[in-house]
Amino acid sequence: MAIVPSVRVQADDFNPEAEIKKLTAGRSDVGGVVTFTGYCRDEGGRLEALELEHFPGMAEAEIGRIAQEAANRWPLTGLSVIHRFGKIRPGEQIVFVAAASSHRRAAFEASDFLMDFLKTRAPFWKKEHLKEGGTGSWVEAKSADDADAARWQ
Amino acid sequence: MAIVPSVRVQADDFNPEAEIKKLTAGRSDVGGVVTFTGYCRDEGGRLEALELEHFPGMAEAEIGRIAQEAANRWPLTGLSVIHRFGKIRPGEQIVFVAAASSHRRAAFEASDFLMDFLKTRAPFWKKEHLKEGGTGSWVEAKSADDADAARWQ
Amino acid sequence: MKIRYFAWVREKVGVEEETLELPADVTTVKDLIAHLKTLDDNHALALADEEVIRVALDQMHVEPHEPLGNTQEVALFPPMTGG
Amino acid sequence: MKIRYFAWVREKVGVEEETLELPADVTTVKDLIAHLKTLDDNHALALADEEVIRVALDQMHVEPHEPLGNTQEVALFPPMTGG
Repeated sequence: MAIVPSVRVQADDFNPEAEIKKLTAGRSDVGGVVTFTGYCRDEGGRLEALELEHFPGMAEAEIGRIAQEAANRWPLTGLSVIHRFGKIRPGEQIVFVAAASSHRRAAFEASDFLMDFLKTRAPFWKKEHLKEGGTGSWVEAKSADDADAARWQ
Repeated sequence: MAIVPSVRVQADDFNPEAEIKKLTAGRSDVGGVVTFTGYCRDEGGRLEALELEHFPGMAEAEIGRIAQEAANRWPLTGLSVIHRFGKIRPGEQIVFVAAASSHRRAAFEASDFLMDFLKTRAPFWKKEHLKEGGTGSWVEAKSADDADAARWQ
Repeated sequence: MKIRYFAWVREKVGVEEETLELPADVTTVKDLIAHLKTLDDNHALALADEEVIRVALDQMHVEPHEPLGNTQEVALFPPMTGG
Repeated sequence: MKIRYFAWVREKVGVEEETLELPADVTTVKDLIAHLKTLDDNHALALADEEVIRVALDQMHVEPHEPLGNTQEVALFPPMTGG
Protein backbone atom coordinates (compact mmCIF):
# COMPACT_ATOMS: atom_id res chain seq x y z
CA MET A 1 0.00 0.00 0.00
CA ALA A 2 1.29 3.44 -0.88
CA ILE A 3 2.51 5.55 2.02
CA VAL A 4 0.96 8.90 2.91
CA PRO A 5 3.40 11.72 2.08
CA SER A 6 4.16 14.53 4.51
CA VAL A 7 3.55 17.97 2.94
CA ARG A 8 4.26 21.33 4.58
CA VAL A 9 3.93 24.86 3.19
CA GLN A 10 5.43 27.37 5.59
CA ALA A 11 7.21 30.70 5.97
CA ASP A 12 9.73 29.27 8.45
CA ASP A 13 13.04 27.69 7.55
CA PHE A 14 13.46 23.92 7.98
CA ASN A 15 16.14 21.40 8.92
CA PRO A 16 16.87 18.72 6.29
CA GLU A 17 18.57 16.47 8.85
CA ALA A 18 15.46 16.43 11.06
CA GLU A 19 13.32 15.52 8.03
CA ILE A 20 15.65 12.67 7.02
CA LYS A 21 15.54 11.36 10.59
CA LYS A 22 11.74 11.24 10.48
CA LEU A 23 11.98 8.91 7.48
CA THR A 24 14.63 6.62 8.94
CA ALA A 25 14.56 6.69 12.77
CA GLY A 26 13.88 3.28 14.29
CA ARG A 27 13.55 1.62 10.87
CA SER A 28 15.72 -1.03 9.28
CA ASP A 29 13.83 -1.45 5.98
CA VAL A 30 15.05 1.78 4.36
CA GLY A 31 17.81 1.21 1.82
CA GLY A 32 18.32 4.79 0.72
CA VAL A 33 17.11 8.35 1.08
CA VAL A 34 17.43 10.92 -1.71
CA THR A 35 16.97 14.57 -0.81
CA PHE A 36 16.78 17.71 -2.88
CA THR A 37 17.21 21.08 -1.21
CA GLY A 38 16.64 24.17 -3.32
CA TYR A 39 18.32 27.46 -2.37
CA CYS A 40 17.84 31.11 -3.23
CA ARG A 41 20.71 32.29 -5.47
CA ASP A 42 21.85 35.89 -5.68
CA GLU A 43 22.03 35.75 -9.51
CA GLY A 44 25.56 37.08 -9.71
CA GLY A 45 25.07 39.53 -6.85
CA ARG A 46 22.01 41.22 -8.40
CA LEU A 47 19.46 39.84 -5.96
CA GLU A 48 18.66 41.01 -2.45
CA ALA A 49 15.83 38.54 -1.93
CA LEU A 50 13.10 36.50 -3.59
CA GLU A 51 9.51 37.08 -2.54
CA LEU A 52 7.53 33.87 -2.88
CA GLU A 53 3.80 34.37 -3.31
CA HIS A 54 1.60 31.29 -3.01
CA PHE A 55 -2.03 30.23 -3.19
CA PRO A 56 -2.76 29.10 0.38
CA GLY A 57 -4.77 25.90 0.49
CA MET A 58 -4.20 25.02 -3.14
CA ALA A 59 -0.42 24.95 -2.60
CA GLU A 60 -0.76 22.23 0.05
CA ALA A 61 -3.46 20.40 -1.94
CA GLU A 62 -1.53 20.42 -5.23
CA ILE A 63 1.78 19.35 -3.66
CA GLY A 64 -0.20 16.64 -1.86
CA ARG A 65 -1.60 15.40 -5.18
CA ILE A 66 1.86 15.35 -6.82
CA ALA A 67 3.39 13.61 -3.79
CA GLN A 68 0.62 11.01 -3.70
CA GLU A 69 1.16 10.31 -7.38
CA ALA A 70 4.86 9.70 -6.67
CA ALA A 71 3.96 7.45 -3.73
CA ASN A 72 1.63 5.42 -5.97
CA ARG A 73 4.18 5.20 -8.77
CA TRP A 74 7.29 4.15 -6.83
CA PRO A 75 7.72 1.73 -3.88
CA LEU A 76 8.57 4.32 -1.24
CA THR A 77 8.81 3.88 2.53
CA GLY A 78 8.45 7.63 3.11
CA LEU A 79 8.16 10.94 1.31
CA SER A 80 8.42 14.51 2.64
CA VAL A 81 7.97 17.82 0.88
CA ILE A 82 8.43 21.30 2.34
CA HIS A 83 7.94 24.54 0.38
CA ARG A 84 8.49 27.95 1.90
CA PHE A 85 6.77 31.22 1.02
CA GLY A 86 7.50 34.86 1.87
CA LYS A 87 10.79 36.72 1.60
CA ILE A 88 13.82 34.47 1.20
CA ARG A 89 17.38 35.73 0.98
CA PRO A 90 20.29 34.39 -1.12
CA GLY A 91 21.78 31.27 0.45
CA GLU A 92 18.55 30.41 2.27
CA GLN A 93 16.58 27.21 1.68
CA ILE A 94 13.37 27.41 -0.39
CA VAL A 95 12.22 23.87 -1.02
CA PHE A 96 12.95 20.37 0.22
CA VAL A 97 12.05 16.88 -1.00
CA ALA A 98 13.10 13.62 0.64
CA ALA A 99 12.19 10.18 -0.71
CA ALA A 100 13.01 6.99 1.17
CA SER A 101 12.87 3.52 -0.35
CA SER A 102 14.43 0.11 -0.12
CA HIS A 103 15.46 0.66 -3.76
CA ARG A 104 17.83 3.49 -4.61
CA ARG A 105 16.44 4.02 -8.12
CA ALA A 106 12.92 4.52 -6.74
CA ALA A 107 14.18 7.16 -4.30
CA PHE A 108 16.08 9.01 -7.06
CA GLU A 109 13.22 8.91 -9.54
CA ALA A 110 10.52 9.89 -7.05
CA SER A 111 12.42 12.96 -5.82
CA ASP A 112 13.38 13.99 -9.36
CA PHE A 113 9.73 13.60 -10.49
CA LEU A 114 8.50 15.59 -7.50
CA MET A 115 10.81 18.52 -8.19
CA ASP A 116 9.83 18.63 -11.88
CA PHE A 117 6.13 18.82 -10.97
CA LEU A 118 6.61 21.22 -8.06
CA LYS A 119 8.22 23.59 -10.56
CA THR A 120 5.38 23.39 -13.06
CA ARG A 121 2.24 22.71 -10.99
CA ALA A 122 2.63 24.00 -7.41
CA PRO A 123 1.01 27.46 -7.18
CA PHE A 124 4.03 29.57 -6.19
CA TRP A 125 5.40 32.63 -7.93
CA LYS A 126 8.78 34.28 -7.40
CA LYS A 127 9.34 38.01 -7.49
CA GLU A 128 12.83 39.48 -7.42
CA HIS A 129 13.92 42.16 -4.98
CA LEU A 130 17.06 43.75 -6.38
CA LYS A 131 20.02 45.20 -4.50
CA GLU A 132 19.93 48.21 -6.82
CA GLY A 133 16.57 49.43 -8.00
CA GLY A 134 14.09 47.99 -5.53
CA THR A 135 11.49 45.48 -6.65
CA GLY A 136 12.32 43.81 -9.91
CA SER A 137 10.25 41.61 -12.12
CA TRP A 138 8.45 38.33 -11.65
CA VAL A 139 10.61 35.33 -12.45
CA GLU A 140 9.47 33.84 -15.77
CA ALA A 141 8.59 30.17 -16.09
CA LYS A 142 11.21 28.23 -18.03
CA SER A 143 10.28 26.02 -20.95
CA ALA A 144 13.08 23.71 -19.73
CA ASP A 145 10.93 23.02 -16.67
CA ASP A 146 8.00 21.98 -18.85
CA ALA A 147 10.34 19.73 -20.83
CA ASP A 148 11.61 18.17 -17.59
CA ALA A 149 8.06 17.48 -16.42
CA ALA A 150 7.14 15.97 -19.79
CA ARG A 151 9.81 13.26 -19.33
CA TRP A 152 7.52 11.41 -16.91
CA GLN A 153 4.56 10.89 -19.23
CA MET B 1 36.80 24.67 -14.42
CA ALA B 2 35.63 21.47 -12.77
CA ILE B 3 35.63 21.45 -8.97
CA VAL B 4 37.72 19.00 -6.94
CA PRO B 5 35.43 16.47 -5.22
CA SER B 6 35.79 15.57 -1.56
CA VAL B 7 36.21 11.81 -1.06
CA ARG B 8 36.40 10.01 2.28
CA VAL B 9 36.62 6.29 3.07
CA GLN B 10 36.24 5.71 6.79
CA ALA B 11 35.02 3.34 9.51
CA ASP B 12 33.30 6.15 11.42
CA ASP B 13 29.75 7.29 10.93
CA PHE B 14 29.09 10.69 9.30
CA ASN B 15 26.61 13.55 9.47
CA PRO B 16 24.80 14.39 6.20
CA GLU B 17 23.81 17.85 7.47
CA ALA B 18 27.43 18.79 8.14
CA GLU B 19 28.38 17.63 4.63
CA ILE B 20 25.59 19.66 3.02
CA LYS B 21 26.70 22.72 5.01
CA LYS B 22 30.25 22.37 3.64
CA LEU B 23 28.81 22.65 0.11
CA THR B 24 26.56 25.62 0.82
CA ALA B 25 27.86 27.69 3.76
CA GLY B 26 28.62 31.27 2.80
CA ARG B 27 27.66 30.71 -0.83
CA SER B 28 24.85 32.23 -2.84
CA ASP B 29 25.54 30.56 -6.21
CA VAL B 30 24.21 27.11 -5.26
CA GLY B 31 20.72 26.47 -6.63
CA GLY B 32 20.26 22.95 -5.34
CA VAL B 33 21.87 20.09 -3.47
CA VAL B 34 20.94 16.46 -4.08
CA THR B 35 22.02 13.89 -1.51
CA PHE B 36 21.84 10.14 -1.42
CA THR B 37 22.31 8.31 1.87
CA GLY B 38 22.48 4.52 1.78
CA TYR B 39 21.55 2.52 4.88
CA CYS B 40 22.09 -1.03 6.09
CA ARG B 41 18.78 -2.95 5.95
CA ASP B 42 18.00 -5.93 8.18
CA GLU B 43 16.59 -7.91 5.21
CA GLY B 44 13.33 -8.76 6.92
CA GLY B 45 14.96 -9.27 10.32
CA ARG B 46 17.52 -11.83 9.08
CA LEU B 47 20.55 -9.60 9.36
CA GLU B 48 22.57 -8.70 12.45
CA ALA B 49 25.15 -6.65 10.56
CA LEU B 50 26.97 -6.16 7.29
CA GLU B 51 30.76 -6.42 7.26
CA LEU B 52 32.19 -4.17 4.57
CA GLU B 53 35.61 -5.19 3.31
CA HIS B 54 37.46 -2.70 1.12
CA PHE B 55 40.72 -2.30 -0.77
CA PRO B 56 42.43 0.55 1.11
CA GLY B 57 44.04 3.05 -1.22
CA MET B 58 42.24 1.81 -4.32
CA ALA B 59 38.85 2.55 -2.72
CA GLU B 60 39.76 6.24 -2.31
CA ALA B 61 41.46 6.38 -5.72
CA GLU B 62 38.60 4.73 -7.62
CA ILE B 63 35.89 6.82 -5.94
CA GLY B 64 38.05 9.86 -6.69
CA ARG B 65 38.18 8.91 -10.38
CA ILE B 66 34.40 8.37 -10.56
CA ALA B 67 33.75 11.65 -8.71
CA GLN B 68 36.13 13.57 -10.96
CA GLU B 69 34.36 12.17 -14.01
CA ALA B 70 31.05 13.43 -12.60
CA ALA B 71 32.62 16.83 -11.89
CA ASN B 72 33.89 17.02 -15.48
CA ARG B 73 30.56 15.92 -16.93
CA TRP B 74 28.15 18.19 -15.01
CA PRO B 75 28.45 21.85 -13.96
CA LEU B 76 28.77 21.27 -10.22
CA THR B 77 29.71 23.74 -7.51
CA GLY B 78 30.60 20.93 -5.08
CA LEU B 79 30.64 17.16 -4.72
CA SER B 80 31.17 14.98 -1.64
CA VAL B 81 31.36 11.23 -1.30
CA ILE B 82 31.74 9.21 1.90
CA HIS B 83 31.90 5.40 2.03
CA ARG B 84 32.22 3.48 5.29
CA PHE B 85 33.90 0.12 5.85
CA GLY B 86 33.84 -2.35 8.76
CA LYS B 87 30.85 -3.71 10.65
CA ILE B 88 27.63 -1.77 10.06
CA ARG B 89 24.33 -2.57 11.73
CA PRO B 90 20.78 -2.32 10.32
CA GLY B 91 19.57 1.28 10.27
CA GLU B 92 23.13 2.68 10.15
CA GLN B 93 24.46 4.78 7.29
CA ILE B 94 26.82 3.14 4.77
CA VAL B 95 27.36 5.60 1.95
CA PHE B 96 26.72 9.27 1.18
CA VAL B 97 26.82 11.37 -1.96
CA ALA B 98 26.03 15.09 -2.16
CA ALA B 99 26.10 17.08 -5.42
CA ALA B 100 25.62 20.85 -5.47
CA SER B 101 24.90 22.85 -8.60
CA SER B 102 23.18 25.96 -9.83
CA HIS B 103 21.10 23.59 -11.98
CA ARG B 104 18.88 21.01 -10.31
CA ARG B 105 19.12 18.49 -13.16
CA ALA B 106 22.93 18.49 -12.94
CA ALA B 107 22.78 17.80 -9.20
CA PHE B 108 20.30 14.93 -9.68
CA GLU B 109 22.18 13.35 -12.56
CA ALA B 110 25.62 13.63 -10.98
CA SER B 111 24.54 11.98 -7.71
CA ASP B 112 22.60 9.27 -9.55
CA PHE B 113 25.63 8.60 -11.81
CA LEU B 114 27.95 8.49 -8.81
CA MET B 115 25.84 5.92 -6.96
CA ASP B 116 25.59 3.69 -10.04
CA PHE B 117 29.37 3.66 -10.44
CA LEU B 118 30.12 3.33 -6.72
CA LYS B 119 28.02 0.15 -6.80
CA THR B 120 29.85 -1.36 -9.73
CA ARG B 121 33.42 0.04 -9.55
CA ALA B 122 34.35 0.98 -5.97
CA PRO B 123 36.29 -1.91 -4.38
CA PHE B 124 33.98 -2.78 -1.48
CA TRP B 125 32.44 -6.16 -0.68
CA LYS B 126 29.60 -6.87 1.74
CA LYS B 127 29.42 -9.96 3.92
CA GLU B 128 26.29 -10.77 5.90
CA HIS B 129 26.32 -11.52 9.61
CA LEU B 130 23.08 -13.30 10.43
CA LYS B 131 21.07 -13.15 13.63
CA GLU B 132 20.70 -16.94 13.50
CA GLY B 133 23.60 -18.97 12.21
CA GLY B 134 26.57 -16.63 12.47
CA THR B 135 28.41 -15.43 9.39
CA GLY B 136 26.39 -15.79 6.22
CA SER B 137 27.43 -15.40 2.63
CA TRP B 138 28.94 -12.61 0.61
CA VAL B 139 26.36 -10.35 -0.98
CA GLU B 140 26.19 -11.06 -4.71
CA ALA B 141 26.56 -8.32 -7.27
CA LYS B 142 23.26 -7.52 -8.99
CA SER B 143 22.98 -7.42 -12.77
CA ALA B 144 20.50 -4.54 -12.21
CA ASP B 145 23.44 -2.49 -10.92
CA ASP B 146 25.40 -3.14 -14.12
CA ALA B 147 22.35 -2.14 -16.13
CA ASP B 148 22.02 1.07 -14.10
CA ALA B 149 25.67 1.93 -14.73
CA ALA B 150 25.31 1.20 -18.46
CA ARG B 151 22.67 3.97 -18.75
CA TRP B 152 25.43 6.60 -18.65
CA GLN B 153 27.40 5.42 -21.67
CA MET C 1 -18.65 33.64 -8.24
CA LYS C 2 -15.45 34.44 -6.38
CA ILE C 3 -12.45 35.23 -8.58
CA ARG C 4 -8.91 35.31 -7.18
CA TYR C 5 -5.77 36.60 -8.86
CA PHE C 6 -2.12 35.86 -8.14
CA ALA C 7 1.33 37.28 -8.97
CA TRP C 8 1.43 39.71 -11.93
CA VAL C 9 -2.15 38.92 -12.89
CA ARG C 10 -3.15 40.21 -9.43
CA GLU C 11 -0.91 43.27 -9.80
CA LYS C 12 -2.36 44.15 -13.21
CA VAL C 13 -6.01 43.58 -12.27
CA GLY C 14 -5.38 45.64 -9.13
CA VAL C 15 -7.35 43.47 -6.68
CA GLU C 16 -6.62 40.19 -4.93
CA GLU C 17 -10.14 38.91 -5.32
CA GLU C 18 -13.61 39.94 -6.32
CA THR C 19 -17.08 38.40 -6.35
CA LEU C 20 -18.97 38.73 -9.63
CA GLU C 21 -22.42 37.89 -10.97
CA LEU C 22 -21.79 36.16 -14.28
CA PRO C 23 -24.08 36.39 -17.36
CA ALA C 24 -25.88 33.12 -18.11
CA ASP C 25 -23.91 32.54 -21.31
CA VAL C 26 -20.60 32.37 -19.41
CA THR C 27 -20.33 28.61 -18.98
CA THR C 28 -16.64 27.73 -19.53
CA VAL C 29 -13.28 28.99 -18.29
CA LYS C 30 -12.71 30.50 -21.74
CA ASP C 31 -16.06 32.33 -21.57
CA LEU C 32 -15.15 33.65 -18.12
CA ILE C 33 -11.83 35.08 -19.26
CA ALA C 34 -13.49 36.71 -22.29
CA HIS C 35 -16.10 38.22 -19.96
CA LEU C 36 -13.53 39.51 -17.45
CA LYS C 37 -11.64 41.25 -20.27
CA THR C 38 -14.76 43.37 -20.99
CA LEU C 39 -14.93 44.71 -17.41
CA ASP C 40 -12.22 47.39 -17.66
CA ASP C 41 -8.73 48.17 -18.97
CA ASN C 42 -6.99 46.57 -15.99
CA HIS C 43 -8.72 43.22 -16.54
CA ALA C 44 -8.18 43.48 -20.30
CA LEU C 45 -4.47 44.13 -19.84
CA ALA C 46 -3.96 41.46 -17.18
CA LEU C 47 -5.64 38.77 -19.29
CA ALA C 48 -4.51 39.99 -22.72
CA ASP C 49 -2.21 37.04 -23.40
CA GLU C 50 -4.66 34.18 -22.79
CA GLU C 51 -2.04 31.59 -23.74
CA VAL C 52 -0.08 32.20 -20.55
CA ILE C 53 -3.02 32.51 -18.12
CA ARG C 54 -3.39 29.46 -15.87
CA VAL C 55 -6.71 28.63 -14.22
CA ALA C 56 -7.76 26.69 -11.13
CA LEU C 57 -11.40 25.83 -10.31
CA ASP C 58 -11.83 25.22 -6.60
CA GLN C 59 -8.04 24.76 -6.27
CA MET C 60 -7.67 22.28 -9.14
CA HIS C 61 -5.78 23.08 -12.36
CA VAL C 62 -8.05 23.02 -15.43
CA GLU C 63 -7.87 23.65 -19.18
CA PRO C 64 -9.73 26.61 -20.80
CA HIS C 65 -12.46 24.43 -22.34
CA GLU C 66 -13.52 23.20 -18.88
CA PRO C 67 -17.12 24.06 -17.85
CA LEU C 68 -17.46 26.20 -14.73
CA GLY C 69 -20.25 23.96 -13.38
CA ASN C 70 -20.76 24.41 -9.65
CA THR C 71 -17.40 26.07 -9.08
CA GLN C 72 -17.30 28.31 -5.98
CA GLU C 73 -13.92 29.90 -6.63
CA VAL C 74 -11.90 30.56 -9.78
CA ALA C 75 -8.22 31.50 -9.58
CA LEU C 76 -6.30 33.09 -12.46
CA PHE C 77 -2.53 33.32 -12.45
CA PRO C 78 0.65 33.21 -14.55
CA PRO C 79 2.70 30.04 -15.11
CA MET C 80 4.06 28.87 -11.77
CA THR C 81 7.67 29.38 -10.74
CA GLY C 82 7.94 27.53 -7.43
CA GLY C 83 10.43 24.84 -6.50
CA MET D 1 55.05 -9.59 -8.10
CA LYS D 2 52.73 -8.91 -5.21
CA ILE D 3 49.29 -10.50 -5.48
CA ARG D 4 46.40 -9.41 -3.22
CA TYR D 5 43.04 -11.08 -2.78
CA PHE D 6 39.76 -9.70 -1.46
CA ALA D 7 36.40 -10.99 -0.20
CA TRP D 8 35.60 -14.61 -1.10
CA VAL D 9 38.58 -14.87 -3.43
CA ARG D 10 40.75 -14.12 -0.38
CA GLU D 11 38.86 -16.63 1.76
CA LYS D 12 39.20 -19.40 -0.83
CA VAL D 13 42.88 -18.77 -1.61
CA GLY D 14 43.50 -18.66 2.14
CA VAL D 15 45.93 -15.72 2.18
CA GLU D 16 45.47 -11.95 1.94
CA GLU D 17 48.53 -11.47 -0.20
CA GLU D 18 51.59 -13.24 -1.52
CA THR D 19 54.67 -12.32 -3.52
CA LEU D 20 55.44 -14.61 -6.44
CA GLU D 21 58.16 -15.00 -9.07
CA LEU D 22 56.33 -15.34 -12.36
CA PRO D 23 57.51 -17.46 -15.31
CA ALA D 24 58.65 -15.38 -18.28
CA ASP D 25 55.69 -16.47 -20.41
CA VAL D 26 53.17 -14.92 -17.99
CA THR D 27 52.65 -11.56 -19.67
CA THR D 28 48.93 -10.74 -19.39
CA VAL D 29 46.29 -10.78 -16.65
CA LYS D 30 44.79 -13.87 -18.27
CA ASP D 31 48.19 -15.63 -18.20
CA LEU D 32 48.58 -14.72 -14.54
CA ILE D 33 45.23 -16.20 -13.54
CA ALA D 34 45.99 -19.39 -15.50
CA HIS D 35 49.36 -19.61 -13.73
CA LEU D 36 47.87 -19.04 -10.26
CA LYS D 37 45.36 -21.84 -10.85
CA THR D 38 48.26 -24.31 -11.24
CA LEU D 39 49.72 -23.45 -7.82
CA ASP D 40 47.38 -25.52 -5.63
CA ASP D 41 43.76 -26.54 -5.09
CA ASN D 42 42.90 -23.39 -3.12
CA HIS D 43 44.01 -21.10 -5.94
CA ALA D 44 42.32 -23.34 -8.52
CA LEU D 45 39.05 -23.26 -6.60
CA ALA D 46 39.14 -19.52 -5.89
CA LEU D 47 39.78 -18.64 -9.53
CA ALA D 48 37.74 -21.44 -11.13
CA ASP D 49 35.07 -19.13 -12.55
CA GLU D 50 37.28 -16.69 -14.45
CA GLU D 51 34.25 -14.82 -15.78
CA VAL D 52 33.50 -13.34 -12.37
CA ILE D 53 37.07 -12.55 -11.26
CA ARG D 54 37.83 -8.84 -11.35
CA VAL D 55 41.40 -7.56 -11.63
CA ALA D 56 43.20 -4.35 -10.67
CA LEU D 57 46.78 -3.56 -11.69
CA ASP D 58 48.33 -1.05 -9.31
CA GLN D 59 44.82 -0.10 -8.11
CA MET D 60 43.29 0.40 -11.57
CA HIS D 61 40.56 -1.84 -12.98
CA VAL D 62 41.71 -3.73 -16.08
CA GLU D 63 40.38 -6.31 -18.55
CA PRO D 64 41.92 -9.84 -18.74
CA HIS D 65 43.78 -9.19 -22.02
CA GLU D 66 45.75 -6.34 -20.39
CA PRO D 67 49.56 -6.87 -20.29
CA LEU D 68 51.11 -6.93 -16.81
CA GLY D 69 53.93 -4.62 -17.92
CA ASN D 70 55.67 -2.97 -14.98
CA THR D 71 52.84 -3.67 -12.54
CA GLN D 72 53.97 -3.80 -8.90
CA GLU D 73 50.77 -5.15 -7.41
CA VAL D 74 47.91 -7.21 -8.82
CA ALA D 75 44.60 -7.51 -6.96
CA LEU D 76 42.05 -10.24 -7.66
CA PHE D 77 38.51 -10.03 -6.29
CA PRO D 78 34.82 -10.79 -6.95
CA PRO D 79 32.39 -8.26 -8.49
CA MET D 80 32.09 -5.31 -6.14
CA THR D 81 29.06 -4.80 -3.89
CA GLY D 82 29.68 -1.41 -2.31
CA GLY D 83 27.39 1.57 -2.28
